[in-house]
Amino acid sequence: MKVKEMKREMITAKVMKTAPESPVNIERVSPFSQTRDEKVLREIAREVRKDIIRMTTEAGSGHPGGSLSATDLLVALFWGEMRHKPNDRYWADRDRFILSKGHGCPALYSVYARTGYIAHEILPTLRKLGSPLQGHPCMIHLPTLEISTGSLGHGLSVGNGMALAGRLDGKDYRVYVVMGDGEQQEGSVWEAAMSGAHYKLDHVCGIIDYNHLETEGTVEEVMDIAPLAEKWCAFGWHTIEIDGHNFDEIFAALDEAKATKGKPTMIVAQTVKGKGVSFMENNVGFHGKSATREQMEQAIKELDESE
Amino acid sequence: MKVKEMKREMITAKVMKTAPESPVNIERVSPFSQTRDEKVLREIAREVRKDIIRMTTEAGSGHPGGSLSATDLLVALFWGEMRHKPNDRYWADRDRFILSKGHGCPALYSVYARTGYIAHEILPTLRKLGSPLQGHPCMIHLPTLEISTGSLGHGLSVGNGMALAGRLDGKDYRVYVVMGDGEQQEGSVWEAAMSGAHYKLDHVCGIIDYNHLETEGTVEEVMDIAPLAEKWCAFGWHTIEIDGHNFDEIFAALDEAKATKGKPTMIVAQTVKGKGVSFMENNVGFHGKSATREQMEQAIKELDESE
Amino acid sequence: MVKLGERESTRNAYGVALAELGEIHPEIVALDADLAGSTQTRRFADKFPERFFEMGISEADMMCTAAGLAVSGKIPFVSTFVIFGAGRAWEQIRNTICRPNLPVRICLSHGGISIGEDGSSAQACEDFAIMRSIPNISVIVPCDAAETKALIHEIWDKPKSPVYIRMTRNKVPTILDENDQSFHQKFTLGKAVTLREGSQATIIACGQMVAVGIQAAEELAKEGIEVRVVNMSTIKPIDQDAIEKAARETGRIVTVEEHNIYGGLGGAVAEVVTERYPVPMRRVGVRDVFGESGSPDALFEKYGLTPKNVVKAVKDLVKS
Amino acid sequence: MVKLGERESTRNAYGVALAELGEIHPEIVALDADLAGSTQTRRFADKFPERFFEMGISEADMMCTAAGLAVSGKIPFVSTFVIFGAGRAWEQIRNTICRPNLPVRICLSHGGISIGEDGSSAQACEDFAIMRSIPNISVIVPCDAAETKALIHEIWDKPKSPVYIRMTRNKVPTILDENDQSFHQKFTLGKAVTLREGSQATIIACGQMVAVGIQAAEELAKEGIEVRVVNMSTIKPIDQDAIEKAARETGRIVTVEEHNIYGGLGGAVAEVVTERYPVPMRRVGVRDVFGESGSPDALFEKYGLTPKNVVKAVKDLVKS
Ligand SMILES: Cc1ncc(C[n+]2csc(CCOP(=O)(O)OP(=O)(O)O)c2C)c(N)n1
Ligand SMILES: Cc1ncc(C[n+]2csc(CCOP(=O)(O)OP(=O)(O)O)c2C)c(N)n1
Ligand SMILES: [Mg+2]
Ligand SMILES: [Mg+2]
Repeated sequence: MKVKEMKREMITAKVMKTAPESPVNIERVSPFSQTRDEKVLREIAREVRKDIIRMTTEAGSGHPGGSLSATDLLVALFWGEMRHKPNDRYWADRDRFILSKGHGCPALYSVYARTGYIAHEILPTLRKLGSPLQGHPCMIHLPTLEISTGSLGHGLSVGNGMALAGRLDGKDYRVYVVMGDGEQQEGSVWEAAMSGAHYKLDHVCGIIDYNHLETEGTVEEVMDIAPLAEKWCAFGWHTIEIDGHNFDEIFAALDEAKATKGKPTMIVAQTVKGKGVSFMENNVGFHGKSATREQMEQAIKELDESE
Repeated sequence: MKVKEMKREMITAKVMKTAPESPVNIERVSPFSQTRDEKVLREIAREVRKDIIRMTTEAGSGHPGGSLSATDLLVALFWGEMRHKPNDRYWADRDRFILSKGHGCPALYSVYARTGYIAHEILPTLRKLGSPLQGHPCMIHLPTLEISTGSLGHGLSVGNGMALAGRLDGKDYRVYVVMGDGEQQEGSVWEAAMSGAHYKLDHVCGIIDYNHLETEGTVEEVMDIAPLAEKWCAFGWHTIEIDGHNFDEIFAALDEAKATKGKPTMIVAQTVKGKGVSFMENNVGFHGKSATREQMEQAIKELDESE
Repeated sequence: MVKLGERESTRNAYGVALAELGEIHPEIVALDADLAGSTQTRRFADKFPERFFEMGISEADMMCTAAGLAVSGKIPFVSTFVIFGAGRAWEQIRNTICRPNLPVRICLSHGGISIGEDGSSAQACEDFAIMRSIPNISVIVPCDAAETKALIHEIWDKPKSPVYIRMTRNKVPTILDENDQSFHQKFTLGKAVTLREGSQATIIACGQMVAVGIQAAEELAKEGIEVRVVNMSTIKPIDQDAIEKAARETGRIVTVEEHNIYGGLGGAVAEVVTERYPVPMRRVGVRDVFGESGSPDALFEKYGLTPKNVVKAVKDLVKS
Repeated sequence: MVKLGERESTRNAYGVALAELGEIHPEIVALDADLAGSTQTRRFADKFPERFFEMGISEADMMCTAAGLAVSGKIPFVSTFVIFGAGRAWEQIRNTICRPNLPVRICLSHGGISIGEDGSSAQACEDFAIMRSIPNISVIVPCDAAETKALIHEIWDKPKSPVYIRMTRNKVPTILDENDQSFHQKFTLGKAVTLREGSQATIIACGQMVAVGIQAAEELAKEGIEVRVVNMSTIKPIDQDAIEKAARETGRIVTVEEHNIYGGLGGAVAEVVTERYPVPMRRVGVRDVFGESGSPDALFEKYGLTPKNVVKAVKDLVKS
């Protein structure tokens, strides 16, 4: 399958009439198909990154940096790992995905659009009044979301809850939770860490987007979380450290997580905040600020020209 | 110094007229003197344990189990470690003590009485209307307290704040915080762990009363916290594991803590809940319930007869 | 005639009802934070160990875990003490239960000063205010064990939105309506129940203060002052019509609650009264101070939550 | 005549004032939770790095650390967004700042729906209710940058008890009293300020809704309806006398707040009105729903916080 073609078909998904339970309704027939082909995934990730830049610039606000750092992780999960059906979003056996670092939602919205959950055309409505694409994920506005997030430190607990429910129901779905590195400073993350291990939730897999930046500077300066892998180990999680921009490593880790029994897995993914756009990389200035129009053009150009 | 004599003098401290800043006023002239003599300390601990039993039975409620497990730790701190003056409770250079597991306050109140901060006669007012000895430590009622506690998971953060203030003021006082093992399940403990290490608060020394029981059963069953020492290590604390009923080990750990520079120290003290009273030891039933009068007599007898 | 019957704690009735419901509805799960013996979820846990989740002393984690269970089709009943649930985990309730509007039942015990000897750190008198300020959630304060049971059976699966229930530690008298022994069985979310008629003022109470209101009304009756007594067990959505009716028909309202006089039942009633039909009010409650250790009765006396205080408030209004 | 002047955010004025005070008072320290650039404590941090404590995304720890600093003689100013401070750390504020009655200044920004595009997870409209229900704490909502500055200078060391201040993200017009350009400098805790006289109703507002109230009053004046406008920047302790006076003299009260209509300013005023001098009221505020993403102005329009809504509420009362 050629990515360019796939992309074109993707965006044919259209906003349809409103579903009873939601203000948005999206036709979810899509030509989505999964792959672990690195070349394909890199093309997809490139498009997702372009979406992120465009959406946030169009919105005039938002969090591009942490969306870009998480992009490869999300692309790997949705295209190459998770069991899900964009044309049947409530499929009971689907794997669950939670973006605990909710401010990174532009990446998720783009992924939803490009897998066919939502129409690509709605991406420019990000953060605008009435949009399903709220500044932080809100499942009331966008029922495709598994849960609303935005306040850091909640997502892993929610994931544990979904995993407990799955176990009760005899389902074998897995739960994936992406967290920020700054988010690790929230105590509730460590409560969830404790209970995930206590309940041996081996169908939970967390991923930390370790981009070494939070709002006010480096994580090391603001409130150091190192040694992070050791912390998760001590909290009883199978812990894997990887390069979060290397698809081989991501998939190897995800496979290892699936093979790990009796304890949940935490993947500590080293990433670059602002990944893919030279002037955004490792630049705390783009944590919570979008690019200007000129910067956007520059960024898109860079992304298009990158391999 | 003979302990029996000391004890007699201790209880001559009298409740006096009300101090301006407090509803209680206690004459703080006392013959208190510090020691690390194990024989002496064991005698003191025995009396403290008897106080705990009497107070809680008299109150008809309270938490004898966790008070008894923490007794040796508190006795070691107040008699053999901390720099403090019972006759000058606001001495600016005093070491600070926080009972983060506030429900263990009968032990602390007894220690306050036996070091001369408060009159021994007021111990039987525990938990009674108008008493300075509130069910959970309240500094408005008892200004001797460094902080009010009772809600688990707050104390270490407060201790960090005192330590930061001490550093700003160029003071060399140390801060001691006693926590429960069940309390380790509170996420805010791990927030405090992170910031204590981040700010290199080597004048903070935490002690965990690892008695393996909480309200509903064993800590292992309720929500396992093991491996606890590894967790504190991974959070950047110098961590020492000891027998919390062995004065030699307690003092060795406290000395090591004082000698440790650049990071705070956490002492993980293995203890026995209900320590010293056969039918209370390792008995979750006495976490939050006091002994009957008959049980009290039995307990006092046992304590008196023990070595 | 309303009579005060046998004493039972609301938390006890809750535990019994929950265990009953668990039998019928497999989607019910329960969570607790190391206080199942006190909150009485132990009764459910013993019967359905695989549907009970002991979360340890981690209230924030407990609320969000419940959200994850709810979004997966379970009906979670979440319990701990009021201060640790509504308080410690307020933001988790707000953002991850109420914002996505999930059917979590937050059933907390040991509210108010009647927790007694434990003292002020746990004597939550802020929960009505802090819970009712959150959109989507219902706030219920049952007056006795019988009402607790009836309401748990009623609300277990409806509304499909979050519900907060405040219970207390101590045993409280069951309120018996001799004309209608079973009035509790009619518990309807959002409907106030008039327990006694009267024309000179209305006492609007909730929780164990309903019994106090009834006692006050009886004392007043002896002095020839006839007051209506209303059990306002649902603080949100509040029964605006019952309040307006009381204002119109009796001209004076006294609220009675085991809660701060700011922002709770009294505040909710005052909001309706001023909008619908302004009449003079008095709010009997804890007067914006922290509690302390003592027996529930001694504390009610000291903090002004006795029939005497209600009588005084009513007389104050009647003579002014 | 009251005029609306230049726009500046209250958080900005806070940051400037805090940095000024830091120069004079070495006992002042500041704490933030990874939002110092937004809350403007960065201004203090840059000047006094050793007295600024970056706590990371750990609001609970931040509040209790502040308590430890306060009990050791410091005056801590604690900042983050309203939802993460007043919300996430509510129980820490209640039990470890208010219960021991420590002089911590909880100065939170980005309250209300005017945080805008970030959406509902951060649009705290519950803070007045949840903070004022706690004993010992004062609750202040400055109407503009000038008042913010004046109040920070006033409250930095008194009262000796906890103070909560709610600020907002967006730039708001400065309210100028042309007869008394400096009225802000007289900020007194617990004293309401009448900005405009009128006899047919009183608009009681706080925060940036004071400007909305003024605009409404001007529009009403054009139609011959003269209303008083009161800036109730202290919600607790509330100025009961000013409320009673408004009730007596104007007979109708409309409250306006960027907060849920339950439990906040409107609730506080209704409590006083029903106790002191019952008159009809309307409460303009967010009608118990979660907000959403959008510009502040678009949200004010959608959620009913415009001069038009206030005009309508006043007319509703005047004609009824
Ligand atoms: C509980 C909470 N506190 C504060 C915030 C405000 N906030 C949003 S993003 C952010 C920084 C997050 O840093 P990190 O987790 O490293 O995310 P990333 O670098 O991936 O963007 C903060 C403090 C929040 N959303 N939730
Ligand atoms: C935040 C919080 N949640 C719940 C409680 C109720 N509670 C009081 S003691 C206790 C158990 C504590 O266990 P542990 O820390 O092991 O103390 P110990 O065994 O030393 O008594 C609980 C749950 C509390 N005080 N604070
Ligand atoms: Mg980061
Ligand atoms: Mg224990």
